[in-house]
Amino acid sequence: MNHALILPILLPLITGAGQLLFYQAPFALQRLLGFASTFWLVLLGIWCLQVAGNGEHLVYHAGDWPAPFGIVLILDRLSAVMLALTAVLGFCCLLYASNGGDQRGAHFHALFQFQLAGLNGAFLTGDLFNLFVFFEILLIASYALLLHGGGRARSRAGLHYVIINLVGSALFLIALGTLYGLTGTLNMADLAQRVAQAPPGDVPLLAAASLLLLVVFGVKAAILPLLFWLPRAYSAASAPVAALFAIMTKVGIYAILRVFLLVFALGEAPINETAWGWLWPLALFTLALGGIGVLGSNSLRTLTAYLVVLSVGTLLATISFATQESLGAALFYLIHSTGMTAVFFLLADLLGQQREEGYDNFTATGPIGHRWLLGTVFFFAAIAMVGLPPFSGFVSKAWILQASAQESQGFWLWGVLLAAALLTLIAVSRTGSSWFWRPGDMARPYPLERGPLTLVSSMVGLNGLLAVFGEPVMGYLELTAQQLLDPHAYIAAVLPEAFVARQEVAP
Amino acid sequence: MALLYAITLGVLTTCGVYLLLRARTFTVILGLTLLSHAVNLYLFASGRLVSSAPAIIGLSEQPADPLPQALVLTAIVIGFAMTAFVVVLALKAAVELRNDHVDGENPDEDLA
Amino acid sequence: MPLALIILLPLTGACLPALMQGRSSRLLASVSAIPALLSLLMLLSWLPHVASGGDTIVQQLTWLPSLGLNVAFRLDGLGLLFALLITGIGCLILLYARYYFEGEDSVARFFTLTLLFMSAMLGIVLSENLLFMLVFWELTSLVSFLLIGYNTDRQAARLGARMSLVITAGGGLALLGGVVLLGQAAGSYELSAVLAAGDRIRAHEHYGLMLNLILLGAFTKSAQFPFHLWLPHAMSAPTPVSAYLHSATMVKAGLFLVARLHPALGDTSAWFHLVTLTGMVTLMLGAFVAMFMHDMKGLLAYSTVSHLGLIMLLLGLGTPMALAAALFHLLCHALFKAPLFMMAGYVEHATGTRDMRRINGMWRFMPAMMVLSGISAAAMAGLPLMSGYLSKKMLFTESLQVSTPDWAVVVIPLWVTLAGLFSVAYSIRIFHNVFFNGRPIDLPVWPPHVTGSAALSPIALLAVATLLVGLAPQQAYTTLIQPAFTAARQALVAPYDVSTLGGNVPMAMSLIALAGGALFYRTRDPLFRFHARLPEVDAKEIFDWVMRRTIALSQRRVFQLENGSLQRYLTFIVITVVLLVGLELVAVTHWHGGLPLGPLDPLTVMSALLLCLAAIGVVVFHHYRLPALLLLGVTGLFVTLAFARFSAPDLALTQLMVEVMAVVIMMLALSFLPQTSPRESTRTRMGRDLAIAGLIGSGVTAFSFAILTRPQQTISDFFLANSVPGGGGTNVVNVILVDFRGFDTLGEITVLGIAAVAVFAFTRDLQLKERVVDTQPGHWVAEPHPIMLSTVARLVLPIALLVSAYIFLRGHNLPGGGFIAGLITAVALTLQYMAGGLVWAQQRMLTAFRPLIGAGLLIAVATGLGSWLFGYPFLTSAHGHVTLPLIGEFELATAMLFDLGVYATVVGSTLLILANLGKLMTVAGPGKEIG
Amino acid sequence: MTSIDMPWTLQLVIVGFLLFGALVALIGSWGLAKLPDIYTRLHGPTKASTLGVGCTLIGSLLYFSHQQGGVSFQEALVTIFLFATAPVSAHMMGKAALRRRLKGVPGTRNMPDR
Amino acid sequence: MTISRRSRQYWLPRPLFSLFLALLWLLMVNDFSMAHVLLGLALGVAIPVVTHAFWPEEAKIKRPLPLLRYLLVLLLDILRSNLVVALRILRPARHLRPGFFVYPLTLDDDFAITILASTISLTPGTVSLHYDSEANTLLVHALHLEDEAEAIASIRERYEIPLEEIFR
Amino acid sequence: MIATIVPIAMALFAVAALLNLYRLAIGPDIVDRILALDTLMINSIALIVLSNIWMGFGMLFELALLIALMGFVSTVAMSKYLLRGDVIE
Ligand code: NA
Ligand code: NA
Repeated sequence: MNHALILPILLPLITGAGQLLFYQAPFALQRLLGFASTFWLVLLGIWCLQVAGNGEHLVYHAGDWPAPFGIVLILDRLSAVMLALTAVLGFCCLLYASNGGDQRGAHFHALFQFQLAGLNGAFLTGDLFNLFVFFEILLIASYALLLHGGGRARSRAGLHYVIINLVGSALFLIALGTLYGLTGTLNMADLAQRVAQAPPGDVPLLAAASLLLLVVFGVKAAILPLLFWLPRAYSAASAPVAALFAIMTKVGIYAILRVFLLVFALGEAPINETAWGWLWPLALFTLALGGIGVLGSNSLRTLTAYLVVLSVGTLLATISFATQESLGAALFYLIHSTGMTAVFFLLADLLGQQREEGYDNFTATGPIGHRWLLGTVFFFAAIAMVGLPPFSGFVSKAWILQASAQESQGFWLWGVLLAAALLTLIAVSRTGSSWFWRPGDMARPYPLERGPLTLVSSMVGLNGLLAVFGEPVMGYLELTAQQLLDPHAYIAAVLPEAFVARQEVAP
Repeated sequence: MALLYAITLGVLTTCGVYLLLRARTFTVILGLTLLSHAVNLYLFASGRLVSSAPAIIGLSEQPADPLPQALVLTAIVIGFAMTAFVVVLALKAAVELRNDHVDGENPDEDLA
Repeated sequence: MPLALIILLPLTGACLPALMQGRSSRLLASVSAIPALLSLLMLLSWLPHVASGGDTIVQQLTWLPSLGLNVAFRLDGLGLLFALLITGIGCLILLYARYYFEGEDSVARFFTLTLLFMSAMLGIVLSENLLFMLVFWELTSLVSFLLIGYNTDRQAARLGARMSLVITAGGGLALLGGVVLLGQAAGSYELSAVLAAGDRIRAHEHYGLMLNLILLGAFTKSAQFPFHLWLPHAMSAPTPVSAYLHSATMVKAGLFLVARLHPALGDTSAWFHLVTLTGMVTLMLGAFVAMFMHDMKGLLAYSTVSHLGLIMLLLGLGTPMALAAALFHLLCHALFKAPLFMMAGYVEHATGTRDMRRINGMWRFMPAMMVLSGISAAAMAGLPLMSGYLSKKMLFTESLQVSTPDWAVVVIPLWVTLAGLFSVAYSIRIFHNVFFNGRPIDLPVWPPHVTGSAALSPIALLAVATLLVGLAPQQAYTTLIQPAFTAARQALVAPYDVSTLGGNVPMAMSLIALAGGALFYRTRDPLFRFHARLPEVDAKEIFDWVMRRTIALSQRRVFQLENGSLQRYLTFIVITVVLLVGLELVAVTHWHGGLPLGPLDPLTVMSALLLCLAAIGVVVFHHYRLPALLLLGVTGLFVTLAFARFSAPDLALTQLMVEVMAVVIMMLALSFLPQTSPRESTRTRMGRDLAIAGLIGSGVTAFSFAILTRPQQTISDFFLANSVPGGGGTNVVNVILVDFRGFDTLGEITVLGIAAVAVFAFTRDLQLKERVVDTQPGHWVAEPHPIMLSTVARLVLPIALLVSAYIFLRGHNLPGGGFIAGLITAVALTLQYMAGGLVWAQQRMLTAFRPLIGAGLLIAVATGLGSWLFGYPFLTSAHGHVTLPLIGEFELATAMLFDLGVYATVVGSTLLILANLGKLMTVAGPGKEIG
Repeated sequence: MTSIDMPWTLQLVIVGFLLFGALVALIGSWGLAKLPDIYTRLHGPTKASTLGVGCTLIGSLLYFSHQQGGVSFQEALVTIFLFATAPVSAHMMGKAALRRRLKGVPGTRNMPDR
Repeated sequence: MTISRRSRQYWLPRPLFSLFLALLWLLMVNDFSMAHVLLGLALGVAIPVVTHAFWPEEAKIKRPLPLLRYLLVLLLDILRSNLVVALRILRPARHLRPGFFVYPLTLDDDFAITILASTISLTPGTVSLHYDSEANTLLVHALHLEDEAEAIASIRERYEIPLEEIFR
Repeated sequence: MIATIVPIAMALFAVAALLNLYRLAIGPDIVDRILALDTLMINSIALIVLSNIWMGFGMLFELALLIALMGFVSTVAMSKYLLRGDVIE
């Protein structure tokens, strides 16, 4: 058992706890600790990618208890991808925050580390209740981070965000209670087997529980009609926090993938069919609403928040086909959209600081500092966001179209996806032309923060690189999709004996 | 017993959800608390109802299922943390926004 | 020689002007011309190979093979024809721009973008891979956007730019869809494969959709009706841009695509109808509107629209030589339209206006220009001996070749003749109105500022080219058109003699067009007056209006859903749950799972009744906060009793302590909130909510009933069996918490710690300007610290600590544990706050709550990490029996150390929350951090 | 309830204590429900907290002492804690009532009006 | 007030209370083995050290024996007055003659006053509502107040005088 | 005998609790309600002790102990709030 497997959770946890213990230490030290931890997380993420790349499931038995009794952590390709993505995103956000944003409230760094610990835990755990616990960790940390910096808009949006997620947690527990009550286990692999063998009388109840989970994850992932907390919450958060939140909706999507492709995927008539059936229209409407919201936004942060909605719709619609190709495409899009929405949140801050009035509001028009430089950055970021070539959005869109063309309903997705892209294009071209073309330069522009600018530019560049060197990534993701669609391998890794027993029974 | 327990949970849930849908933060928090009571009891019930048999080795022949109890304990603690947090947040929001409405835009508040 | 170099040269060359900000246009043009000329030369070097019917050259690099997207280039006749136009006219445009921008500073942007555009355009025509081509396709839209908006301070430019981007890039999105379908139908995105798979593609089930999407891309780019609207407004761009992008090259990309994909998609009825009809409408509309334009560039733009329609029409016809005619006319159009635009640019420079009603009689001032423009205009009108004459005759010839469907046989020849008539009219108009037609009227620049003759060189060169093609059509045809035609047909085409084409009928049609056009121009004045009475429609305004309306509508729609109402969001969630779960539950046949219901006893019935009553009471009293809170306390108490009743003492203890703490925290918060809340909901609203809540409630009832009556198989037997031997404790619940599932507990205390730190963080700077309730502190009983309370509180503290220790130590074997012990300690300390005040208590206790939380977490983690030293996974527990003199044997477990971490975190977190909440009440207000 | 092999006299004593305690507590709560003003109602719970719970605890003490073969003192602790804390509750509630200027029932002597 | 860490005051601030805690411990664990005696004593010593700052005044109880007698009297009184009050409650409310009276204290120690006030409250029929620290009086409410002077005298005799003895 | 009497005693306490809830509901003043809750808490101690006998393990003593020791904290908090408008100052 490789102990490094648990480090993505423990490292930030220890760092966060240490930052609390030594809170009186100089701020620079706190910051440095945060950086060190996050940097190691990036390395760990790369290690995970490499190790999981072999196609094996790495299992870690916390407390040395065998599954399904103890809690196990499982690293597979999907987890590795999510871990690495989180680490890189976290590192970027931390870099941006260290420009002074981290000092606008208390304990940013500790909370940030806890947030990472929660995210990583959610991606690694193989136990449904443990998933709930890590959800709570990442949620409470996100509540705190959302409020970082203070202000009325944050209080209000934060309150709504918190309450809705509390309702979500209650539903999660109800689903857990139902699943445990009917199957008597919590380990996801074990659950998968028991759900598949459930007596017919229990199946509707299990299906109902699975739909409850869908609602819970749907709230986190922000799918229609559960998403309305998102725009205000995301647009109220401070830039690095909002950027980090780009991964938060993806946690919901991760959970949907994990649960519905493992726990409810076995048996003669897998229960997940119902979920896909619901997910498909809802995701399409989400996508459409995202497009409309992007067009109707009145500030860049709101626009970006709706871009998050749009990306969630796209992802879930693609995922609901549940084929290897569609899952691979969805994962590629997930990486792309996470990065780009993060970039846009940071960019909104970068630009807002340079605007004479209105911060990131569209209604305000006034001179902007460093017009051409920032305009160029915005231009490239916008291209990447809309999914125009040569950035990875183009690649992911093409892949999604390819994947969905093989489905009978796929053309609905085509229509909505392309229309939403057009709406996005309209919105960003309006923004860009009215911010960078209409008014002139500021007479005395505010000094330009070079660090954040470099960071944002490199993130856009990274998106380009993702397209340029996309082939290995695509290969990896295709294998990830393949692995996801084969729950038996997962179960065999977690429950070796049970798997052997089952194999023997089956001819 | 099962029916009584189930009906009680139903009443708790109904009251909780109804309060959740009211227009003030305080009421919503009341609703959340009731709902979390109901949820904890529900989760607890997933181990079935057992009288006079705590999950302590040596006390009874067939002890109660300890796992749901452990889960509910965790849920109670998390619920407590969340309640404390949301109460203080509601307070902060009410003070900053000068009211504790949660129903839509309020003309009185300015989100500066 | 790698074909990529042809594209890469201008692409990398684009950096040169960018690095030379602020230099003169002369220098910039020279520098920019180098890569363009090099590309042109490279292309020319391929010309013999291609003209002699050599093989198609394909060069390939893998990029994203999984996606079918490869870096693949292709050079054949069709590509070469376009590439030569792009580079050749591009060079002349650079030359033209040298003069056009003379004396202006900061024009580096233009040259960079132009080179970028050139490379993108070359990419389109030289791509072998269709997805790869799309990359360049979108790039041209983007560069075009930037160039149209070149004069950023003009609103018309910004609007025009946005409009063109939305239409062309939107079309690009459709094209992406079409190409993906095409690729899937053909099994590859490589053109060689796609073009060879025509039969399979046309038989594909999605052929119609594919065709529509691809044509949508092509039509938007090539300004076909109704997407032509962007092109006239693109005229806000500097004239070199209009000449290059919006007449000679970019707008031809759509035509190129249609020609290119003709073997794969063409020659079906759908193709014929879509392409031909669109071409017809565009042709006529453009020609008609062009006649009435008073703006020089506007006229040229609409005439471009018309010509694009004409070529599109030819591409759709499907007669053997129509494709050749289309390509020929495409070449001619590029050659005569670009100089006309250049002319318009010079004249605008010279006169300060583009209005032909004011610009008259320019022959006096610029005779050389008059001659050169005359050649181009004559070509446009299709006068004999000019290039346009031949191409138009080919058009008329082909229009007569159409044999199906019936309507087309008659309509198309008439239609093209009429359009030819209009084109003659506007050709005459732009020439006559600018250079003759009396004297100039009220020009902004007077006398006209005349450009030097060197500036005319690009126009002259193009005029010469026009003449050459017109005079030696067969040479032009065999070197350029024939290979392109062959490539586009994907079939060997017999050599063809241009001079022998047609017969009397096409000739007659030409003559009718010429004569009719001249006549039309003669009678223009009444026609103009008539036209002026027509309502004026500005597409740009409409576009902007539509956009603004759409945005406003989007805002309203979104706001209808996302209006900031938490109630509404929660209602959505709850209804979703009801729907999703409810529909699933319809299938449940046996709610009762078979187990007996279990006997009822009076106490349980009464307690359940009390619990329900209290919960209902909370609802009834929710407008009165304190009573509601009290009733909530009752529910908490009875939940505690329920846990006690059903064999869960640990839970009962925890619930009780949590309840006490929660009440204190809520009381603290309540003093800032109003005591009562007004009744706001309507009766219907309340009824609706009650119905929803009732549905959820009955769902929970049904679920729990179903579960409670079903037999269970659970993993818990393992815990019961291993608790003592493996975990070293008899309280299985506690052993699960600190050992079997210690990871959950670690997470749970992390949540608590974060919550506390968060409360600290966001109350730190909270300024309470006023308290909501007024306190009236003067009353005689209202002393802050009643002696009785403070004395008992002091007494309770040590006792509570003793109880804490008791509960802590027994936890592993009997109900209790670190969490409950921590809460007991915290409540006892809370009592000190209440009895003695915050300041008083803070002075007497350890107040480093945050470090305490950190330390607690670290203790728990360190306990878990300890097992690494022995080679076991995280949180592996160890326990053993220790014998000490006097005391005897007792048990030690690492789990206890873990529980100590839990204890510390709980105490630290709870008190941190409480102290900071209490701090809000202190008169001193914010300032010193607490905890 | 596990073993009932207990001498009937002891059983009788235990039953007596339990019933008496319950009756006293019931009367206390009856008083709380019935008495006319807050000040008189304050006396109700004193009954429950003293004799009511006290007798129940003694019954329990006897029962468990017999069950576990030794004296079970934990009940005594409960009583001690209750006796220490219950008067404080009453004191604070009484103060709150005075602070809110609640009226006593007509005929209350020396109603404080400061 | 700072106490040196070396002093007995620091390490054993209130020995009687430490014993009391040790006793409580034994009652609580219900196990009188040597191990628990030692553990109880250890806790009995440690907890007052930890909480000393909250309760810095010196211990006032000098004689524990009269305290035991006092508690016995209290128990009997509780029993007696419970019965009396029960009858009052069961009769119609119009028979009640509730009233307040002010009890002038002679005790001056906070702890002693608290015990007295608690005693008054614990015996059914009377509740102590307010302590006036300036006048050193307790405001008491009686469920049935016939003679104010008699009520005061009874409290003085049965409780306050014994308490003075204990806390002298 | 005990087996029959304990449920009866429990029922009596439950009736007492019902009476407490009645007072809690009708008030009239908030202090009455607090008083009702306080009494309810004390009655529940007896209920727990009786359940303890009824179940026969003595597992619920700690619960009774904690209500006795800590239950008054919430009563104090509410009373202090009414008294002063704050709980901790
Ligand atoms: Na525990
Ligand atoms: Na009394």
